[in-house]
Order: sequence, then C-alpha cells, then structure tokens
Amino acid sequence: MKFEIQLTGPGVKRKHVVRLERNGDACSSVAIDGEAIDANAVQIAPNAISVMLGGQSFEIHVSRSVNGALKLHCGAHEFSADIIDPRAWRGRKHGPVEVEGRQEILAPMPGKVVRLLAAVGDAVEAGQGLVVVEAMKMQNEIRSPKSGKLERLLVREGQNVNAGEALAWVE
Amino acid sequence: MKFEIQLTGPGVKRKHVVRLERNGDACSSVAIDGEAIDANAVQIAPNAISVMLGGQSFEIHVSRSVNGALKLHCGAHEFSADIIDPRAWRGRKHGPVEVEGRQEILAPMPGKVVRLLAAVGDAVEAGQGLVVVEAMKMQNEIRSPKSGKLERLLVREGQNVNAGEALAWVE
Amino acid sequence: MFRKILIANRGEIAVRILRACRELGIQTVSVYSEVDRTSLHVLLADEAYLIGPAASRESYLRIDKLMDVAKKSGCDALHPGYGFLAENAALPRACTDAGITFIGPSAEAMEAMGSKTAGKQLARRANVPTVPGTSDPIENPEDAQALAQNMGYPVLLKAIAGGGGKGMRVVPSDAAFRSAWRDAASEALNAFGDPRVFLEKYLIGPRHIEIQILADAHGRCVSLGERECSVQRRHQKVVEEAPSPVVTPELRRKMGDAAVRLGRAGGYVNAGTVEFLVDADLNFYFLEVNTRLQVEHPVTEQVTGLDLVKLQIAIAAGHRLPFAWETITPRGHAMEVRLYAEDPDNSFFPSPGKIISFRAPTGPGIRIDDGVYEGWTVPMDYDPLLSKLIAWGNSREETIARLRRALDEYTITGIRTNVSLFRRILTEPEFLRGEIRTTWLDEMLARPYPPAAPPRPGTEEAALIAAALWHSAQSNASAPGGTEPQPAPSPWKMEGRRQQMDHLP
Amino acid sequence: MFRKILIANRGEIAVRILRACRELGIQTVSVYSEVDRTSLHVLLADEAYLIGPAASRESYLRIDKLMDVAKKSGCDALHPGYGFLAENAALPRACTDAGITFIGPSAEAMEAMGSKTAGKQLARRANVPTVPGTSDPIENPEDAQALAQNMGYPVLLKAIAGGGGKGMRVVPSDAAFRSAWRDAASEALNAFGDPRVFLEKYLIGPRHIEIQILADAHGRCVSLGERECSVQRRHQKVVEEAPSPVVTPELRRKMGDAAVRLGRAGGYVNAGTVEFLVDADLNFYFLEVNTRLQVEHPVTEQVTGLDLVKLQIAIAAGHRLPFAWETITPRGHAMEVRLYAEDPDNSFFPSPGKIISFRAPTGPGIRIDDGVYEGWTVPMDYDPLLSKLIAWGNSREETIARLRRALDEYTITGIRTNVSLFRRILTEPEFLRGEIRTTWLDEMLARPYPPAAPPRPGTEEAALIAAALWHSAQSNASAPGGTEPQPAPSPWKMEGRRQQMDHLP
Repeated sequence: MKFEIQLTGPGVKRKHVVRLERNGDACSSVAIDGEAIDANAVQIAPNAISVMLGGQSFEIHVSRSVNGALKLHCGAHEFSADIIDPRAWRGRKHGPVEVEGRQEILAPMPGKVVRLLAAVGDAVEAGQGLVVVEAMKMQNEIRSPKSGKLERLLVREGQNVNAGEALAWVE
Repeated sequence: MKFEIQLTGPGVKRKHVVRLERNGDACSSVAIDGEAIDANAVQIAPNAISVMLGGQSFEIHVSRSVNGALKLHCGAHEFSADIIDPRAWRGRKHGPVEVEGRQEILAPMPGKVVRLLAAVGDAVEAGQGLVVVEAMKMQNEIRSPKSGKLERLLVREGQNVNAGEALAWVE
Repeated sequence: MFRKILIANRGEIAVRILRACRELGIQTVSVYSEVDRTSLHVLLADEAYLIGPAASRESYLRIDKLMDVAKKSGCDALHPGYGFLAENAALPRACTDAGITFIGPSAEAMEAMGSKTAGKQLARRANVPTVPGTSDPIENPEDAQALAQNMGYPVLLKAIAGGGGKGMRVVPSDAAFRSAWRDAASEALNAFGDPRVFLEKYLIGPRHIEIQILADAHGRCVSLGERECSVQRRHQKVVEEAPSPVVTPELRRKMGDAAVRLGRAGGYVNAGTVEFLVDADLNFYFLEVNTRLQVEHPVTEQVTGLDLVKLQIAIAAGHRLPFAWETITPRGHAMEVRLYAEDPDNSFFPSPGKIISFRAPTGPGIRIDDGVYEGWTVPMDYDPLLSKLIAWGNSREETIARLRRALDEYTITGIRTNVSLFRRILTEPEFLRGEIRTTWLDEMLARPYPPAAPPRPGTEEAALIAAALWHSAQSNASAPGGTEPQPAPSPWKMEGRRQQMDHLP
Repeated sequence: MFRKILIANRGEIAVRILRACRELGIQTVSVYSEVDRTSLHVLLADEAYLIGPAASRESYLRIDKLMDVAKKSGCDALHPGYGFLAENAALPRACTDAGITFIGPSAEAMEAMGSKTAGKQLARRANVPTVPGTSDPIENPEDAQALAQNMGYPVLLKAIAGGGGKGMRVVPSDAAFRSAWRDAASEALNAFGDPRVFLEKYLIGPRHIEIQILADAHGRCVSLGERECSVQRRHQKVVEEAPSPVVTPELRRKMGDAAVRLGRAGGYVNAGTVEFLVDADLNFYFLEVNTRLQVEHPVTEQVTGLDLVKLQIAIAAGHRLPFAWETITPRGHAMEVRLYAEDPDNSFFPSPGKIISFRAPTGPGIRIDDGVYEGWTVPMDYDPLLSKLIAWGNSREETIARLRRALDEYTITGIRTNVSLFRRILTEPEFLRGEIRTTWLDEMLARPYPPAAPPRPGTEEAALIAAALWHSAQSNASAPGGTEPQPAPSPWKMEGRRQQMDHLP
C-alpha cells in the first residue's frame, strides 16, 4: 500500500510517500520516500500503534482533529498528518480543504453559542471575536483568523454546536 | 424484546422470561416473569453494563464462558446465564447442549497437550486424569467428570488446543 | 458511625468520598443529573438517584432534591465535597432540619469564616496577620498618604464599593500617590456612585500558601501543615505541593498556630483551610478561609499519611481526633497536578467529549484520584477537572521526576487535556528551583514557547508509519466486510456529543 | 551514574525497573521474545530488541543474546529483575567480561549465599540460627535418637541424597523414632541407593518472615525490616505484608542484626533478602538467601518510603547508602496481593488470553505495579503474574479495608484472575487476626467454601437484565447492518489465541 502523507510538526512540514505491507493488525516491509527502512508496526489498541524503528520503540496515539487531519501524539511531541489515500484517488471528490482567501471558522469544541459579536457584512479585524461559545462553565471567544468581511454566519444564539462544526465564513 | 434466560448462581438455578425495550445502548421498560420493574440499564463498555434497579446501582461485567454461556460478574458474585433468543426460535437447530449420558471434556484453558493418560476404550473412574495440558509453566490434569468408558480422544500429544476445545468424550 | 452517606457531588471528589465510605463499611448514595447517568460516581455507588437535568441549578444545586433523596434512601449523613453547595450555609441548615448530619462545619462557622470580609474581621480579632491597611474608607488624601508612607510603597488603593478591578490603583511611590488617589476616586464614583477608597499594602509577587486544619467537636484543633499553591492560571490553582519549598519549620509553626487560633475563634469543627499570602520576606497575611475539603487535599494526605475524608466523617460522627499537632510528622514531598479536559495549545478551550482510549500511569509513588473511564463521555456542563495526578517522593526532586514519568505514561485520546502544560511547567528552571509566585504561571504563559527539545531521531518516520497503518486499518474497517477491530469512528463520537447536547436546556 | 540500562526481564518487574530508570534519567533497553512484541515492557522502553522465540530457554535465558543486545545498544549496566537469570552467577560473570555493570551482587556472593546448602553453612559461621539438627549423616539410630530427645519432638528425618519428599519422615514422639528411622533409611536406599539420613527439628506451623537488606560497596549493610510472607499456596507466596503482625521491635532488631551479619559474612553488595522460618515461640531460623530483588519488595517500599530499585542502581554505580539502619522508621502498614491469570474456581488453571476490558483501582493508599493493558493478549508461555496490587494504610485494618475496596473496583474480562481468592482471604477471621502460617492457605482451600454472603437484593434481576441487554447488543452487532459498538466476539479471541499458539515450539 502506498500513501502520500503531508506531515506537520515541530519544525517540520513535508510531504512523504510511505509504502507498507499490512498483515492483519501489523505491518512490516516499510519504505519512506522510496527508501526501505528497518521498521515494524502493530496496532495495540484502537487508537494506538507501536512502531519499532531499528531498536527504537515508539508508541503513537492517533486521533482525528476537527479538520479531519490525523493528530499523532508521540510522548511530548505532536504531529499532524494529511493523508492522500491511493484508493481515494479513484473517484475522489475533493482534496484536503484548502480554500483560497475565504476562511471557514470551525468550533474548536462542542458547546452552546451564547453570543454573536459581529453581523454578516461587517468588516472584521484579525483576532476580533466573532462568536462566543460556552462549554464547561467557560465562555470562549472564537476569533477571526484574518482581516476581511464576515461573509456568512452559520449559527444563531442559543444553538448547540459540535466540535468541528462551521460557525462562520470570513472572506 | 423477549428472552428466556436460565440463570445459575450462588443458590440459584431458575428460568426467567425477561422483556425489555432497547433504545441504542440503553434499555428501560423492563419486565421479569411478566412483572414490570423500575429498572434501566446502559452499556458503558463493550463488556460492562450499568443497571439501576430502583435506586440500587449494579455494574455487571459480561463475558462468554467456554461452553457458550454468559458469565455475569457483579462485584464478588458470579452468575451464569443461558439465553434462548426469540429470534433463534425460528429455524433454530439445537437448544443448549445437554447430551444425556455422554460427557464432552473441554479444555479449560489454551495450552499444549503434553500427555495422554488413558486410551480410547479404557474404563475410567470419575476424577481420573485423562489428558495433561500445559500452559504458563504449569501442567494441568484434565479429569473425567464421571465413571464410564473413554469413547473418543480428540487430541494427540504435542497438539495445541484452545480454551473450550473438545478433548475427549466419556460415555 | 454512620450507616449511609449521601454524596452531594459528582466527578473525582464524589468518587474520592465514596472510596473512603467503602473502606469504612458505610453505604453510599450518589445523586446524578441526566448527563451523569454513566459517570463513575454513579457506577461505584451502592445507590444512585436522578435529581434533574444537566444544569447544576436544576440538579446539583437543588437542596430540596438532595433532602428528598437523603430521606427516601435512609441516609444519616451528607458529604458536600467541594464546589456546588459545599460552602452554602443553607445546606447544613437543611440537613439539621431533616435530622441528617452534615459532614462539615456548622452553618454559623461557615458564615463567620467563609466570606472574605467576615473572615478578615475574625482574623483581626484572633490576632492573625492580615494585609496591612484600612478596611474603613479614608476621608482625605493627606491622611491616606501619611498612612501609605508609614506602610511603605507600593500600596494599593481600592474602592469601598469596588469589584472587578474598577476603582483600583497600584501606587508604586510617594510621588505617584496624589494622581493615583484622584484616578481611583473618580473611577469609583463613575462606576459605583461612591468615590470612597481605602488602602492596602500591595504585596509584590506573593505566594499562595495555605494551612490545613482539623478540629473535632471536643475542642481539639490541629494544623496538618502547609500546601504551596502558587502555581495558578488566572487565579485557578493547577499545581499544588507539600511542603512548600520556602516554609521553614519555624514559619510552619507560626502559620499553623495562626490558623488554629482562627479556627478556634470561629468555633470551627471539621476540616478547613486557612489561605495566606506570603511575601518575599516570608511575612504571611490572611487571605480567606475555605470551610470545606479542598481539591488539593491529597498532597497533605500523602505527606502525613492521614485520610482527610475519613477524618471528616469521624469528626462529624463525634469522634475525638486521635492525635495532637506535635505528633504529625510530614514525610517526603507530594505534588498534585490537575488534569483538565482543556486544550493548552488552543487558548485552553474546554474539550468535552467521548474518551476513546485511556491509560493511566501507576507504579511507585503515584496516586490518581479519578473521575473518568475509557468509553465515558465527558459532559460539557461542568468543571473540566478529569482527575488529579499526585506523586510522592523522598525529596522534591524525586517527586517531580515521578510526576514527569507519570505524565509521559498518561495517554488519553478523544479529548484534549492540559498534560502538555504540566510537561512544560515541570521543566521550567524557576519552578524546579521553587521560585514561584501567584503570577508566575500567567507570566510563563505570556512568554513565547521556548524552542522545544527536538524529538529523538526517528520520531517523524514513526509518526508517518503510524499514520499510514492507522489510516489503512480505518479504511478497511469502514469498508463492507472489513474484519479489523473497529476503532470508534469520528461520526460516532460526533453523534455521542450531539445526543448529549440534546439534553441541554 | 549509568547512561543506559538493559532490563533482562519481562512483565511487571521489567516495567517497574524501567520506571525507576526513567525517573533517574537513564535510558532503557528492553528485550522481548516473539510473543512479547506488544508487551508493556516493550512499549514503555526507549529501545527494545527481539531475542528469540517464546520459549524462555531460547530467549530470556540466553546470556549470549543479552550480551549482544547490551553491546549493540551501548548499555553500561544490566538489571536482571527476578526469576529467569537473576540468580545465575553466569550472568554477572558475562557482564564483567563484557565490561557491563551487573545490578546485583557479585557472582561470588551469589554462589556463597544463593544455594540452600552454602547459605546454611555461611549462616552457621555467621552465628545466624538455623533449624537445629545435623547436616552430616548420623551413623547409628541410638545416637540419632539421643539427639532427637535432646532437640525435642517432633523432629524430621531427611535423606542425605534426598529430594521430592522421598526418604523423609516426621517423627512426632520418641516412641515412633525407631520405626520412622527404619522407614526413612529403607526408602532412601530404594530411591537413591544411599540409606543415610540426617536429623532436623520439625517446626510446627512456622511463619515465613524475611528481612530485606541493602549493602553498598563501601561496607555499609542495613536492614529495612521484615516482610511477612506466610500466606502461600503450594509454597508460592500470594499475600505479603509489612510489618509482620507478630514481629516486635525487639525481634525486628534481632532478625535484622542476624540478616546483616549474614550479608557481611558473604561479602554481599546490593539488595538481598534473608528468609527465615519463625515458630510459635517467635524463635527464628535461617531458611535461605534470595540474592536479588523480590516480587514483594513494594511492601517494604511503602512502609519505608525508599525506592529499592533506584537504590540498587545507585549501589551498583558505587554510591554510598545515604542512611543508617537506625534512621529507617517504617510508617503504617502495607500489603500486596499477586494478581494471577488463573481461575481459583477451576483448580487454579492458568487463564492466558486477550484482555477484553480492564479497569484498575486507584485512589488513596493504592499502588499497582502492572505489566498488562486492555487489549493485550496474556501469553501462555510465562508465569501468570499480571500485576501486583499494593495497599498502604495507617494500620493493618485500614490497609486491609483499602485492599478490599480496590479488589472490588478491579475489573478485568477476557481472562480469569484470582481476585476472588483474595476476597476470601481478606475476610477469613484467622487472617484478619494475623494468625497465619505457611500451611494456612492450603488448609483454608482444603476446607469447604463457607456459605457465601448472599448477594444484595436485586443482584439476580440486575444480572438478568444485563444478560438480556448484552445479548441483544451482541446479536445486533453481528447481524448485517448492526450499528452497535462491537464487543470483540469470542471467535476473535479464539483466533488471537490460535495465532499465539502457532508461535510455540
């Protein structure tokens, strides 16, 4: 199996091609960017994988972040991975979302929209609060990532939202 | 849904009819032997169920024993349950195995058969060792549950067996 | 001794109390809101009763419902934990009316000591140092300035009617006094319609150090020593330890004596905490009394060997404290970190949700007071405290080493936690030297992240391999006929959250 | 201090050592057999190397492979744990040859103290009491009978060439001496071709009590007090505690002195245990020396506050012990139970297999030294020890209450464990009174089960409901289009076991 993976982490942002042969829960015979490496990996729990690289033992915990990328925790270090699946190449509808110019603002956690701080059509500054979401007794201001115009508001006051749900678009 | 359940436990061996209405992971509206009771239950883990009965809180861990019955652990107490599924009534091939006279001897744990202590056709006493299975550095003698004749031996020396695998029949 | 105790709380502290009851052979009754049906404090209790919807004011804050449950289930005592109703004098009153023993101080002692102003007055009467200054307004600026000179700069001007920082000014020097006075007074007038201000010594970089006291109903009141709680984010303690890196045996004795004096003056019975600010010269000033068990009580337990919850129960049952202050010899060093469901890399946003996987550290010197389990959905309706991780060691260094080791072993997926915050705190040189004050953590967080130690060679490759393997297992599992063990997919988690949201008012 | 340590073991003890190394900032290298690829000691290590198939003699017992791994990975020290090669003098010798520090005693001290006969000779030289008797054969029955009369009955006759109980007779009284002598001698002749026998005092219902010693390379040797290990099933310890319910401060001092004397006489360096039998009159007799860390070392750690593994490492690195015997003041009471994958309701049959679900107790006073995790498959190839559950309390009563509470919270499915055995032991009146001896547990198990306390009302109904709900969820999940979370079905577990079996020689 072949995967194209965009890996982002502390001081790292690169695209790699990973080839591996799966065998049930495990895999051996690994190549990265065309180079065979001495590694084997095995899934030890639904969200955990043990990777042995040479003699180095790594335990990696995998979860999905709100934007669909994989989060990979390896001890104190964290990486993010966008995967282009070879099987997804056939008939795939869209690549990783990367809207030019327009920014979609996602709820970083589930909660309840308690206040809207701007109206559709308003000019907003980078860092300006757009929506207040309350969860766990805390009110959290969701801010605009860029200066521009508030193009759409996708939620109303009092509405419950899930993590990763779109709140607004800034153009 | 309706279930006929044979419950065996400390000082208990009775057949009951349990009716419940499932709602996802949970159930409410429970009746036992035709009597509605104030109970609700929810599955909290793949093998664990929380039952609230009146105000009494029970946490019950479920697993399957080698003979296919359910084992139910409730704190220090353990029950065994044989379930006759209403859906299984249609076109069901056989009831709970209850062979008259002939006893099937099952391996109580996985391991390796290291010695056969009797040969097919031998007369055996109740409690007489038939097969020695080794696991975890311990040799364990599997004994005959009744006096009779060793009718079949289903394993050979050196063979690996799973828990619940039939080792022999005593007639 | 009691036969059955109602635990009027939820989360880790309800579990903590329940465990103490079980060890004492006392039956337990939990209460729960609609979103807490599967919470650990419900699963572990002998009995549990639904008391309302998620919103605390309709469930955990409803004294009437608690009393109903206590009566119906035959409880003879109630433990309030911390938070919720723990410092509300109406609860012990309701208990008394219902003939149930409240495990905590009397309503009167709560009122006499619990509020900041009442506590401060009591402290003055008991000759416990308070921050120097006036609590009455000063009429003219000349008197005020003379007082400030006397007290030494910096000083703090505070509006009598104040709150939220309005009408408050730090005065660094005599030269700045007059203009600061004018500003504070006019701001106070604008904000509260009352220009009057009073004066307090402004402490520079104080520490927050508190004394745990225990008092029985027979007149014995003892100090169990101090806890250092200076590591705070926005006035919220996040790391606590005992003993404090700066408290000397002499200071410990003095602070302990002051706390006991205060407890006696207030007629206090049961466990309580007297909080102090301590300045750079190790002068200590009364801050407030917490008339309940504290979140951070385990660090005192680890160094004294005492079980504070069991002692609370024994005191409430009328037992005598079996020891005197002199016999309590703290041993070693203990430190607690509060694990929250919040994301330190994303403005500390709360992160409720389903716990997909969870492995907690164990081994020598590690204690966890937990309120969560794998598969449970952390509700969005309450405080995000998941568990407390407590380490004990022979020295502060060993304790920190154990805590770091335990944090490295702590793995949880599905929700975010603040584990990385503690990884950082526990490597900061100032923290390691014990040079901390209440403003220290906020200052640390305001600094740019230091360049992280690079991951060891191979980490990147390992991450790539893990990503590829996990992704392919996921694809297989979701494909029809897939035979892989099925990790709970993201939509499932979303659905769990959505279901939970539907319970919200 | 060392830079990198090879841990030549597996399971909970490998994890225990690894945690100590991590706290000391030392790199860790694990080794594993083919069935241990996903074991906890492999996951938690910095590095791990495959050393062979499941069979120990082809992996964990291969000194050559260990030395290869140590050299290739650049280790400067090796910790043997317990079991496997821990008491094999060839291992320290190989380490010396390879220039690697062995964390334990020298090969010479191991040989001088490790074997039963050598240890007994050393004990006599060091004036440490041994079981009275002769270790040389006695030629004629008259001399033997005179000796027996002198020693007091009962006595034990043992074949010089003996083993496995052959040629052994307990002699209850003088009247029975002659016939017992004849029987023992003729049985010995038949079994070993050597009729010679010797004589030992037969202890009635002795306790097994052992002393933990620590000795550095600079001549300091100290006792850390005793552990009571009398609860044994077929000579295998299953519950250990410190302090012993019968050891007085005076006896503790005497036993400690004897153990230290023995350690000095043998030139012992590092951690070791001197085992004694103690009779009803509190006379103690040397049994043997274990020249390594013991399984039950945590109970000593809990009452002394010391970390024995870290001290072993420090001693091996040439450090001086930082304390004298007089300064070690045990606090409270600690008790350990050994959780095994075996079925106490089914002749203690081993129960390897996949751990479907697992929740470990935590909270005050609870420590777990674990080697397992949820989802892991316990291999059938090794000792069935899963984890050790250790409780600490202010008193023996509190410790037992905590242990019972923790056992009630311990849940594991997929495999059977001996938890119910401990539930029973911890309620036996004799155990609660501390009236235990090495034969006590086997006697208890030979008695019919006492009628169990009936489950509380409702348990039966709850079990029925759980069975019905679980069964219907299972059916849904296995039906096409089922949407339930999928509990690992039995066939999956079977397959896991079968795969694992295929690795067997």
